[in-house]
Order: sequence, then C-alpha cells, then structure tokens
Amino acid sequence: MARRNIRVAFGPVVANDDVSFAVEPGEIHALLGENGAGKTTLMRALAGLLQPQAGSIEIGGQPVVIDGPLEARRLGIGMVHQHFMLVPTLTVAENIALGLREVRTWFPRLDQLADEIDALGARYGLAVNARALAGELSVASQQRVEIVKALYRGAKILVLDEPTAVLTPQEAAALFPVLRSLAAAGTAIVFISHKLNEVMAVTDRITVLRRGKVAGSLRTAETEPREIARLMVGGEVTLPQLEGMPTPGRPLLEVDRLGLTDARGVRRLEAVSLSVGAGEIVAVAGVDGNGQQELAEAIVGLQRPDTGRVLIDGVEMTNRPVAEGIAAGLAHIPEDRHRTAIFERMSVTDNAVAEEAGRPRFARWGMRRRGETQAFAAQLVADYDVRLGSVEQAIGSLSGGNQQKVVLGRALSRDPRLLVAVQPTRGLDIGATAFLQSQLLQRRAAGAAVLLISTELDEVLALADRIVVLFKGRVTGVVARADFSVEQLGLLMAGRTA
Amino acid sequence: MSESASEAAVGLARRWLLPRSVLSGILCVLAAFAIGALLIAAIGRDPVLAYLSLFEASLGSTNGLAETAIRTVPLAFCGIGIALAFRAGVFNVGAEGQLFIGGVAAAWMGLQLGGQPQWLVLPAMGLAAAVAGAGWSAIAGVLKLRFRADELITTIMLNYIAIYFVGYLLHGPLQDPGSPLARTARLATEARLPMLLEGTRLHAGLLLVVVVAIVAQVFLWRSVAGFRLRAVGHNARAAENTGMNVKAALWTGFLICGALSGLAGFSEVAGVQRRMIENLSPGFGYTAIIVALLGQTNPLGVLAAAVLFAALQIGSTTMESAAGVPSALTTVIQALVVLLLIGQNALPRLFRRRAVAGS
Amino acid sequence: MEFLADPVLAGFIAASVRLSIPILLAALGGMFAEKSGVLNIGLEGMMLIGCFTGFITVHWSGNLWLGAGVAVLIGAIAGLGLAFYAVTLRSNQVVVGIAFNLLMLGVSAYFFRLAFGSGTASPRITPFAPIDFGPLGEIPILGPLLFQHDPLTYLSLALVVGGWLVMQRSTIGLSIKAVGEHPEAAETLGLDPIAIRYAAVAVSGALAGLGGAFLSISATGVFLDNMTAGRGYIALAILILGRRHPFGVLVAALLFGAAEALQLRAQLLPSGVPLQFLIMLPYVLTIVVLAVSSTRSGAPAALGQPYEKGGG
Amino acid sequence: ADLKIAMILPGPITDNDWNSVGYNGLEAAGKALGAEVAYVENVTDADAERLLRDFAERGYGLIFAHSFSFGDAALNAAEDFPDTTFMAGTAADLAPNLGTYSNPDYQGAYLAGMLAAGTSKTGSVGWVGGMPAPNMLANLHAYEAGAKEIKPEIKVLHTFIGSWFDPPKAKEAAIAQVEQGADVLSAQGVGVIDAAITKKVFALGAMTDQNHLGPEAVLTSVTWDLGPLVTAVGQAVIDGTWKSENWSYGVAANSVGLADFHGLDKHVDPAVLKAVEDKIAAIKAGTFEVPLDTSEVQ
Ligand SMILES: Nc1ncnc2c1ncn2[C@@H]1O[C@H](COP(=O)(O)OP(=O)(O)OP(=O)(O)O)[C@@H](O)[C@H]1O
Ligand SMILES: Nc1ncnc2c1ncn2[C@@H]1O[C@H](COP(=O)(O)OP(=O)(O)OP(=O)(O)O)[C@@H](O)[C@H]1O
Ligand SMILES: [Mg+2]
Ligand SMILES: [Mg+2]
Repeated sequence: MARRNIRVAFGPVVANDDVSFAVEPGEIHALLGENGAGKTTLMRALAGLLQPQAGSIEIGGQPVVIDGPLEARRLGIGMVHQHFMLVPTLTVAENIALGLREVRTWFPRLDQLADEIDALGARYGLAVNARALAGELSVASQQRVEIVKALYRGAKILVLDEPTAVLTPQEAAALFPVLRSLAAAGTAIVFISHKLNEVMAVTDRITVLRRGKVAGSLRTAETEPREIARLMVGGEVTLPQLEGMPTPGRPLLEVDRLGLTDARGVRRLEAVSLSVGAGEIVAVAGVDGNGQQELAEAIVGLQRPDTGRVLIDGVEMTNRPVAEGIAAGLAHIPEDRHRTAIFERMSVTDNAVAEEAGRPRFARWGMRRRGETQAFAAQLVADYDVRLGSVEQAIGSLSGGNQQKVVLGRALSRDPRLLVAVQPTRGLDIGATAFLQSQLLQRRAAGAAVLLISTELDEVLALADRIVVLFKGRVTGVVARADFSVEQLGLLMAGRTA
Repeated sequence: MSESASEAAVGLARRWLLPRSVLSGILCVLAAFAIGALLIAAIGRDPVLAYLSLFEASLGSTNGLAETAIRTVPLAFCGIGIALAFRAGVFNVGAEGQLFIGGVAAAWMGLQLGGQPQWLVLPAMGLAAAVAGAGWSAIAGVLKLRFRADELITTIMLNYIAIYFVGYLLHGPLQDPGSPLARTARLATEARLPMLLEGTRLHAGLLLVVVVAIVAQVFLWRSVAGFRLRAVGHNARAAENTGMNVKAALWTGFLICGALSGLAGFSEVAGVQRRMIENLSPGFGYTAIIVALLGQTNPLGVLAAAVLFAALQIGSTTMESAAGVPSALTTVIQALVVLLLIGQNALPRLFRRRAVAGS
Repeated sequence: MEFLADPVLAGFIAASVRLSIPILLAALGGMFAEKSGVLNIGLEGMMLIGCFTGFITVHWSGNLWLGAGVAVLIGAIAGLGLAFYAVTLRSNQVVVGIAFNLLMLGVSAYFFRLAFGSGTASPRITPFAPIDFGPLGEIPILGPLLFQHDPLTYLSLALVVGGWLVMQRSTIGLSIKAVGEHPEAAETLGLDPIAIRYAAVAVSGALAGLGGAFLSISATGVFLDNMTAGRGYIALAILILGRRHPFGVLVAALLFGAAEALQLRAQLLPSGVPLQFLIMLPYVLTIVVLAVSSTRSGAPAALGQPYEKGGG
Repeated sequence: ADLKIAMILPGPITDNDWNSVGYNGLEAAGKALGAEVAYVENVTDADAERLLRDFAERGYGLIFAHSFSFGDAALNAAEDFPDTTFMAGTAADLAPNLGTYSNPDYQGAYLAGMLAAGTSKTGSVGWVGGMPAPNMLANLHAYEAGAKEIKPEIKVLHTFIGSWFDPPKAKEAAIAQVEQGADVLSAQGVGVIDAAITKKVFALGAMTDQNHLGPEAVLTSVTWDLGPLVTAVGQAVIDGTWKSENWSYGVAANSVGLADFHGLDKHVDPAVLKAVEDKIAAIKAGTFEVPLDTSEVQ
C-alpha cells in the first residue's frame, strides 16, 4: 500500500502536507511524531473517515478512492482507533456485527458469529469473550476486541493508533507477538506510538511526521532512539531522571487500611496502607484496573471508602469534600482528563482557576476579579508553555498535550504540599513528557509529597523514591529505590507477594 | 499574535457580530411573516391590515407597548429561571406548575395580611410566592437527587399536579366566599402592584423583572457562584474534582427556577388579576422554555426573547379580532418565527467549522 | 373467585387497555428516536397531526385503514421535519420539539376550519368497532384484556412485538442503539448516523401519528382542536418509566391507563376524596413509580447530542 | 345606528358546546340587526381584559365577555370605557355599562334529568362534565333535581374529566358510568355520545341539536340559542334603552329548550313526555322555577 503527496487541511490548519508513505505486506511500520503532528489524520484518511484534498492512495499498485468506511473495509483496511470505537452497551459479537452484510438482518446469527470470533481470537492469541458486554471489558481486552473486529472484517492493512498508550507493560508485551504473527500471515501493519522502545522492539520501518510533513523514513534496524527523537522534535530530548537520595520529611499523606467497594458491589481496595513524606515521590505501580484510580479518588474525596482512613499532614480527611483537600494543599491530576479534569467548552482562564475561583485572590464579595484571573491564566500559559491562541479560547480546542499542561499548571501553581498524579503522561509526546516529569521532580525538590500512579514502568523507575505495587486492590509489596529490579516488580504486579 | 491583540480581535468580532445576528433575527421574523401573509391571503383576509393591527397592538401605541410589557413579565421571570436551571444542567420544565403554586401562595399571603401597609404586604407576597415556587421545584430536586428520577419527566407531571392542586384549593379552602367561581377573594389595594403608566395596565412587575434579569446576568457571568453553576452544568464530575459543591449547584438550579417562576405567579396575581384564579397562566411556563433557549440561556437575552414573544402573542390576538385571522393561523406564525430563528442560529454552523469562542 | 367475572372489573381492564393505546404508540415511537440519540419532544405535535389527518381522511374517503395509513405517513413526514432540525441543523432538541408542537396545534386547527368551516355541526365519522371474538371476550381478565378491542388496538400490540423484534432481534436495532450510544463508532463501521437518526425519528413520528389517529378514528369519531391534550408529553414519561424497552413501555402505558380508568371509576364512589386529587392520580402514580423504580434511567449516552459527521 | 358587536370566547367555536352557542348567537344577532360582528376564540383569562379593551378602543359599542371567568376583566374594562356597553356571562359585580346574562341551560338540564330518569330502566343515570365550574355545577344539580322529581330513588352518577376538551377521556368516563349501571347519559362534553353509541344507551345532547352525532343514541338535546338575547341586547343598545341588569333568556323565552327527538321519543314513557311538557309549560307560566344550585360536589 502506498500513499503519495497527501494533503489534509482543516480550514487554516494543515494536518498533512505533501505526505508520502508506503507500507508493505508483512511489514510493521511505525508512524511517529509529536502531539498534533498529523498521524491520526493521515490514518483517518486511509480509513475513509475523511477525504484528503490532494494526493493519491494505491493498494496493490492500483490507485483507489476511499470515499467512506465501507470502501475502506472493502479494500481490506482496518483501524484500531486511539479512543476505542466500541459501543459499551452492546456485546462484543454485536459490536463486530454492526454494519456487516453477512449477518442477517433478522435474528442475526450472533451465536455463530461469537464462535467464529472466539476461534479467530484463538488463532492469533487474542483471547476475547465474544458474549461479554464491551463496556464491561478491561481496556486491554477492549483493544483485543478492536483488533479482532478489524481482522474479522477482513483487514489486510491494520492501523493501530497508539495501541499501547493504555496498556500495561505486560499487556503491551503480550500484544507484540500478536502483531508479529499477523505480519507473518501477510498483514501490513501501521503502528502509531510515542514510546520509542516499543517502536524499536516491534517495527521494521519507521516514518516520522513533523508538523504535517514527513521528517524522515528509516529502517528500524539501522537507527537508534536518539536519532528518531531528534527527527520528531527537531532537537535533543532527554527524559529527566531522579537524582540524589531522598530526604524524607514528615509524612504528608498517610493512607491507613483503606477499603472500597464500588457502585456495582465489586471490592476495589482492600486494606491499602501507604505513606508519602515531604520531599518524596512514591509511585504506585500495577497493571491498569487494579484499584489505582479508586485509590486516587478515595484520597482526593471523589469516592467514599468504606473502611480505613486518609490523613493529610496528620489531619483526618477521610470522606471529606474535595474542597477541603484542596484547602489542605492537595492537588489531583486525574487519569481521565476529559471526564474529570477539564470543562471542555469553558475558556482556558476559567479552567485555570476552577479550583480557586472563590479565593480572595480571584474573588471579592462573591464576585470574580476579572483582571486577576486573566493575569493568572496568562502567567500559567507562559510558565507551562501552553500553546494556544488566546486564554479566552475554549480549552477543548487545545491539543491533548496542551490541555494536560493547563491541568498541571492549575495543580502546581497552588504550590501543593501533596500531589496525586494519575497517568500524567499518558498519550503525551516525548517533549511534553519530559517537561511534565521535570515538573514533578521540581515539586519534590521543593519539599512536596508526590504520589505518582502510573502503569509505565520506565516512568516509575526513573522518578520514584519508593514503589508501592497494587494487585487486585491489595498492596503486594513496597520497594525502596535502592532495591528496584524490574523482575521483582513484575512478579509483584502479577500478584506474587514478596 | 500577542494575547491582548487576539483578545481585542475576539471582542471586536463580538461587537460586530451582535448587530448582525440581531439583523438576521429580524429577517427571520419577516420571513415567517411573509409565509404567514400567504396563508392569510389564502383564506381571503388582508395580510396588510392583519400585520398593521399586529404591529399597532403590540408596539405601535403606548397601550400596545404597555400590553407587550405586561406579557413580557411572566415570560421573562419563568424564562430566566429556566435558563439558569439549564445552565446548571437541570432540565427543569416545571415553570408552569411553579408559577401556579407561587400565584396561590402570593394570593394567600395577600389575603392574610389584609390591610397592612403596602411596603409590608407586597414583599411578603413576593417572598411567599418565591418560597412556594422553590418548594414545589424542590420536589423535583429531591426526586432527582435522592431517587434519580429524571427531572424532565417529574416536572412535566408536577405541572399537572400543581394545576389540579390549585384547582382543589380554589374550589375548597381558598374559594372566594362570595362567589361560586374557583378563585380567591379580591386582594386589597395594598396587596396590588403599583401601576406604572396612567391609562394602561402596566404594573411594577416589569421593574422587578428587569432588575432580576440584570442581577441574574451579573450572577451568571460575574459571580463565583454563577461560575460554579455553569461549570457544574458543563461537567459535573470535573466540577466535583475541582472542589465545587455539585449538589449545591444543582439545588441552586432547581430553587432559582422555582423561585422566579413563583414570582411570575406573584406578578400575575398582584399586578394583573388582583386575585388568584384557576386559569392564571395560558402556558407562560411552557412558552418560557422556548424563550429561555431562544435567549441562549443568557438572562438579558431571555429578556429580549420574552419581549419578542410577548409582542408576537399580543399582536396575534389583535390580528385575530381586527383582521379576522383565525387564532390557529397566528399560532402557526408564532411557530414559524421560532423555527426560522433556530434554523438561522444553526445554518451558519453547517458551513463553518466549530467556533473557537468560549461559552 | 367470583369477582373475576365481575363486569365492573372487566370494564376496568378493558378501559385500561383503551386508555393506554395512544400513549403506548407515541411512547413506542419515542423509543426509536431516543434509542438513536434524538430527544423527540415533538411527539405531542406528531400525535395531533396524525389525529387530524387520520380523521379528515376517513371523513372524505370513508376508509378507516386509509385514515390510519395517512396518519402514519404524515406523522413520518413531521418526523423528518423534526429530524432536519435536530440532526442536520443540530438545533436544541427541546426547543425544536416544542416549536413543532406549536406548529402542529396551529396547522391542525387551521386546516380543520378550512375543511369544515367555522360552522357548528361538527363532522363525525364511524370509528373502528371492536372485533367480536364471541365467547373469548367473556373469559375473566383475559377477555377484557385481549378480546374486546378494535383492530387498531391489536395492530398496536403487534407493533409492540414488532418494535421488540426490531430493537432486540435485528441488526437494525443494533444499528439504532449503536448510533444512540456511540455515533463515532457506528460511523467507523460504515453506518450512517445521520441517516439512521432520520429514519428513527421518522418512525417515531409515524407511530405517534398512529397514536393520535387512534384518538379520532378508534377511541372516538370526532376531531377537536388540541385533541391530544398533552398525551405526547405523558408518552415521554411513559417511555422513561418503561426504560425505553418495548415491553417496559407497554407495561408503563398500561399502568397509566389503569390509573386513569381507576380514577374515572373512583369518582363514581362516595369516597370523600376531593375530585382534583382523583384526577391527578395518574400523574402522581407516574412520579411515584419513577422514583421507586429508577436506580438508573439508562439513557443512551449520546441522547440529545447532535452528531457532526467526521467530527473527530 | 352603526352598532358593532364583538365577543370573546374562552374556547374554540367548533366545540359544539358553549363556544358554538356564543358564536352562533353573535352571528344570528349580526344578521338580525345588520350589525358588523367580530370575535376572538380561545381567549385565556390572562388575555381577556386586553381584548375587551382592544375591541372597545376600536369602536365596538357592545362587547360580550362570554365566560363566567371574564367577570373581573369586563369590570375593569367597563370602568375605563364608560361609553361602551359590556355584557359578561354570569358575572356577580356589575357596573353602569356592564350587564350580565345568565346561562340558563340548567333549566333545560332539569328537563333532561326528568327525561333521563323516565327513560332509565336500571335506576341509574349519568352525567359527564369537564370542570366543576359554576354553570356546570348548576347544570348537574338541576339534572339531578329533575331526575329525582320523576324517580326519587334514582341514582345520578357524575364525573368531571378535569379539562374542557378531551373527547376520548369523556367517552371513557361515560363508559365507566354505563358499567356502573347508568343507561341514560347527559353529554356535557364531546365524546359522551360516542360512549352512548358504543354501549347502546341513550345520551342527552347539550347546547345544540346533537342528534347527527348519534342518530340512534341522542334521545334529544338541551338546546341553548343565544341569538335572541344578543339581538335583544343589541337592539336595546341601539335604542338607548339598555340597562345594566341580569338578562336571562331561558326556557320561558324559548332560548333554552329541547331539540327534536328525531323519532326516538318512542323509547320514552308517554307519561314522562307529558310530565316534561307540563314542566315546560309551568316554567313558562312562571309557576315553577328551576332551582339554581352551584354548590360544589365532592
Ligand atoms: N477535526 C479536526 N478539525 C480541525 N483540526 C483538526 C481536526 N482533526 C485534527 N486537526 C488538526 O490536525 C492536526 C493533526 O492532528 P492529529 O490528530 O492527526 O495529530 P496526531 O499526530 O495524531 O497527534 P497525537 O499524537 O496527539 O495523537 C492537529 O494540529 C489538529 O489541530
Ligand atoms: N473537531 C475538532 N475541531 C477542532 N480541532 C479538533 C477537533 N478534533 C480534534 N481537534 C484537534 O486535533 C488535535 C489532536 O486531537 P487528538 O484528540 O488526537 O489530541 P491528542 O493530543 O492526541 O490528545 P489525547 O491526549 O486525547 O490523545 C487537537 O489539537 C485538537 O484540538
Ligand atoms: Mg492522534
Ligand atoms: Mg494523542
């Protein structure tokens, strides 16, 4: 498959400019680039979801016009989107049946389909339960469903947009053999990722996009991460690394035998205890869905634990409203930015002061102080290098990375004594990641306590003074920096207690 | 582009866009009238005479203006209440019932206080109406927040219940002793809103609603509480995460809508009817939903939309009596105005990409 | 067991069914629209226009089924009009719905006067008559429930089953649900969310139109301005009470019909309860059932949200 | 004399009921007097006063406020337009230029009650109305009194459906009454006659001759012709003899009466028919006055 001189523009924004790109059967081809470089756009054009203004696409040497998703499917193109395209209230089989002619209109043969799906999954080592509700699956199995969906629909060219952004290292590692066996069976695979080590490990070729243009195309075997990073950002990037020994101060966060049952009656946390001292970064590692989000939300006050206590700087804060935590110097960078952190249709200014709108600094007699507020937002934008047109712009119109910087800036500009950050670098490009991580280290240096909840083992190893491992809502081990070993962490994350 | 320059650009655009949208709004009304003219001509009536009488009756004379203003009052009260509730993400369409409850409470208070001085009676009546309206709305609030019952449905049901309940009161305990009619006794002069304009029925409720609109506008856009209300309406979960009190904002939505709709009842009772009657409102609370949304849920915009609607409704009935245009047709013209206006709001979006303005 | 054969009980059951049918049809229509993600507040207007066009067609043609057919057709056209606003123009679905109701109120009254003048000898048609099932109609409970009704009632019940088949047992239903929950996902699979929403809203208009026609060509043989009297709004409540499921809607509509039938009978007893409290019974009951039964309303995730094609 | 007459009506003039009666009366008077007439239908209480003033301003010399609930509005308008003559339906408070006219259909209801009781074989008769307004209550009480005169032990069932126009609901209310034993119904709303047809019982129409709605079911109708009253009031205004008082054109004035039986009188006991005729004569002679009772019912 080849695409030549593709151009896609959204009004004044040119997402793809004269992009040429080719992928061979049996090849795994990485597509790299900063946030907003145009990777997703290029692939959406391939999937028939938007039409390029210029350029051509060839498949098997024949020029084709992909005027819609149906045509894309006919041509054997399957795409696994960055944000999964599964209808949560339908079963896996039903999701796959959608829009398929082969499935009868009346009394669709869903049972037969489910068997076929299970068989297909088994062939490539993609365990899926075709009869389960899509919304109740873990992120990793949703992703497997997406791949099976594409394969079932006859994909010869499979596009995966940031497939590992939401996976744990183990899950990501489990995905790679699948990709290889698919490639071995002749499938052409486009693999979009921000993680260079994965790209090095699994792909055959690499194409780097920068600002909508091709910055370079290389054989994986003939290059190394530094070179790729340079192509992506146009300069050197080094990820920060924690240096120096911890100078543990008094504990600012103490979690004492916390237990939590969710709305569906599932036990999410069981007797979780941990503490974070001033000037310390404690990381919570673990496979996604083992209670990390619940732990963070229970600490912050968004969920109600049914047993145990949370203390901030020695003061009992269990089940207190979020506002009290904020007043006590707690800041939260939640996992799901769109749902929990930002007001997409409100301005950057309003988002920047959301936590503090009522403080005397920003309000007098219940009225907001406009000048102060805007000055603050402008300062935040400058300090955290947020790229935007105006602070009065709706935050939803910023790119994900820039939205995250506003969230981070909002949290850090309060000089919090305690920072709870959940997956703060998810989906961010390498430059933004470096910036964010260095901010966390600065907090630590300033004597704050940081609870970093992350499934990225690299990030955890680089930044944490101590690592607490969660498995099925229980702490399976606590490892100090001096004793870090990937093997042992891996075992703990799989539930083997030390 | 520097920050201040781009802000200035946004401001300029707003200033220039506003008159343009007003202009296209007027064009829409005219287009609806043009369609209406065809329908009027089709039944052998004179469209020119019809529209002259419409204009004359609503805007073309002191009395017409006064009548338009009178009709504006309940529409704007309810509309602003609904708008604020919608802003908080509360789908309160119960203004009609809240208006009835407010009206009956105002009348009851007015009758209780008998011949007390006006400065005491009127505020007491207004307060009673606001509290009663808010209380009625609070039923839907409890149903939503405690029992998770959809307020869109419960408020529709509560409208029916309120009207029958008021019917019971007016046929029973509150009935005018001297009359078989379902109404309370006449209010004393002290319990009536002062008249504003000699020779017309215009009452002081207009001043009250204008003040309310301005206060609501400032509240929504300048106050911390208004900011939080909007934030909760946009994303309740993020609001909770940033330390806002989500329940308080939702309750504010329910209670303000109830209180303002109650005040609509108060102004009808104390300003127009001078007693509580069984048919206090010809659907003000429902029309106000359209008014609220046409006004883009901005209190001052709602006030403007209320004036438009009041003029349209006042003019329509006169068109019926003066030019023989059946009321059915005037209803059609009103609906066309709304449909063309919302179409006009939406059409440009079809051709333009999503705008970058904050809301 | 004697009370089972009591004619008063039989009458109550039969009346419950009759009173529930128009609301049932409109709510069933609302289900299609809402499952596809469109809030159809315009059900009331679509009922009214169906009520009017059904009546006038029967009056002119003398053919009851033709009247029902025209009501369905006109209801569907009204649905397409609403879809144009809600789906294509992406207007606020509440305002559009209310404006449509206003429009239909005016249009039906206007054309009624155009057709019959302002004279006072109001026209009447002979409505559908109950089908005679002989002894089946005499069976206790089941007789009045199932065997004492007219063809339109059976059609309505068949439509409930049909609605269930479409929603739960066909890929059409899958597509509608997918579009209501996650239109982007549907689009990536080659479904057209816009077209599906148009179709679903048209179907909702068709069913509401039939529900309206039931009032004028089955329940009675007359038409009067604003004859639907708010039933379209009630249908919205019934829809949620029935959890947007065909059988749930059937049960909820029957419940409402039963409450109405009950209050009309309670008025005849010397209970001492003020009249107004009896009349409000169905509304109170709806709220109470909604409060005790709804742990979660289960609304489609994209309900009320306009969809922009290829919108990222 | 270029008298222009106007009327505001609370509902649609096509209702075959209260509003049709008003509209027909207005049209009849317009023809009889050669006067220009105008009306507005579906007027709400909130709009009544404004429309009355509107007509007054536009030179209408005689304006009818055709609803019991327009009394206040008429009083206020009359105060500001002393040269215009207003007539309000069943109003309590009058002014020098505001008169009232009663709604004497309750007199006919008494006759209907007699007929209903006389025709009933089950000992129960029914009555279905919209809202418990005074004229409705007067009608109901008179109907009951008339029925009791013929059969003191008769049971009179009554239902209010809670709105003025809802034919399907009125029909169901009537069916409920039939199921409780009623076999003659008083139809104070559209829909009741449908029930009578379905349930094969008799109905008594209201306001106009409603036989065409159910040729086999509508025994007769209590008719109310407002034409003579509107004409007489108009003539009095033209002549300058108009006085503020209660104008009552009931049975005695031939404004209220029973419509033709269209042959269905064969189902009524002749003795009852005779009693009804005697009653009409008595009312006309002034020897019997139908009691006016507007008290609330449960
Ligand atoms: N629907 C759209 N409307 C307008 N602009 C768009 C739209 N989609 C993408 N863009 C623009 O196109 C550019 C490329 O976006 P794209 O989503 O392809 O980036 P990406 O490389 O996938 O980034 P990331 O790594 O963050 O996923 C962005 O700058 C964005 O502003
Ligand atoms: N409909 C749209 N209109 C305008 N811009 C859009 C639209 N959809 C997406 N964009 C822009 O496209 C860019 C990339 O979008 P995308 O969702 O891929 O962001 P991202 O940086 O990848 O965020 P995430 O962290 O969620 O992956 C952003 O700049 C966003 O503002
Ligand atoms: Mg992307
Ligand atoms: Mg991204």
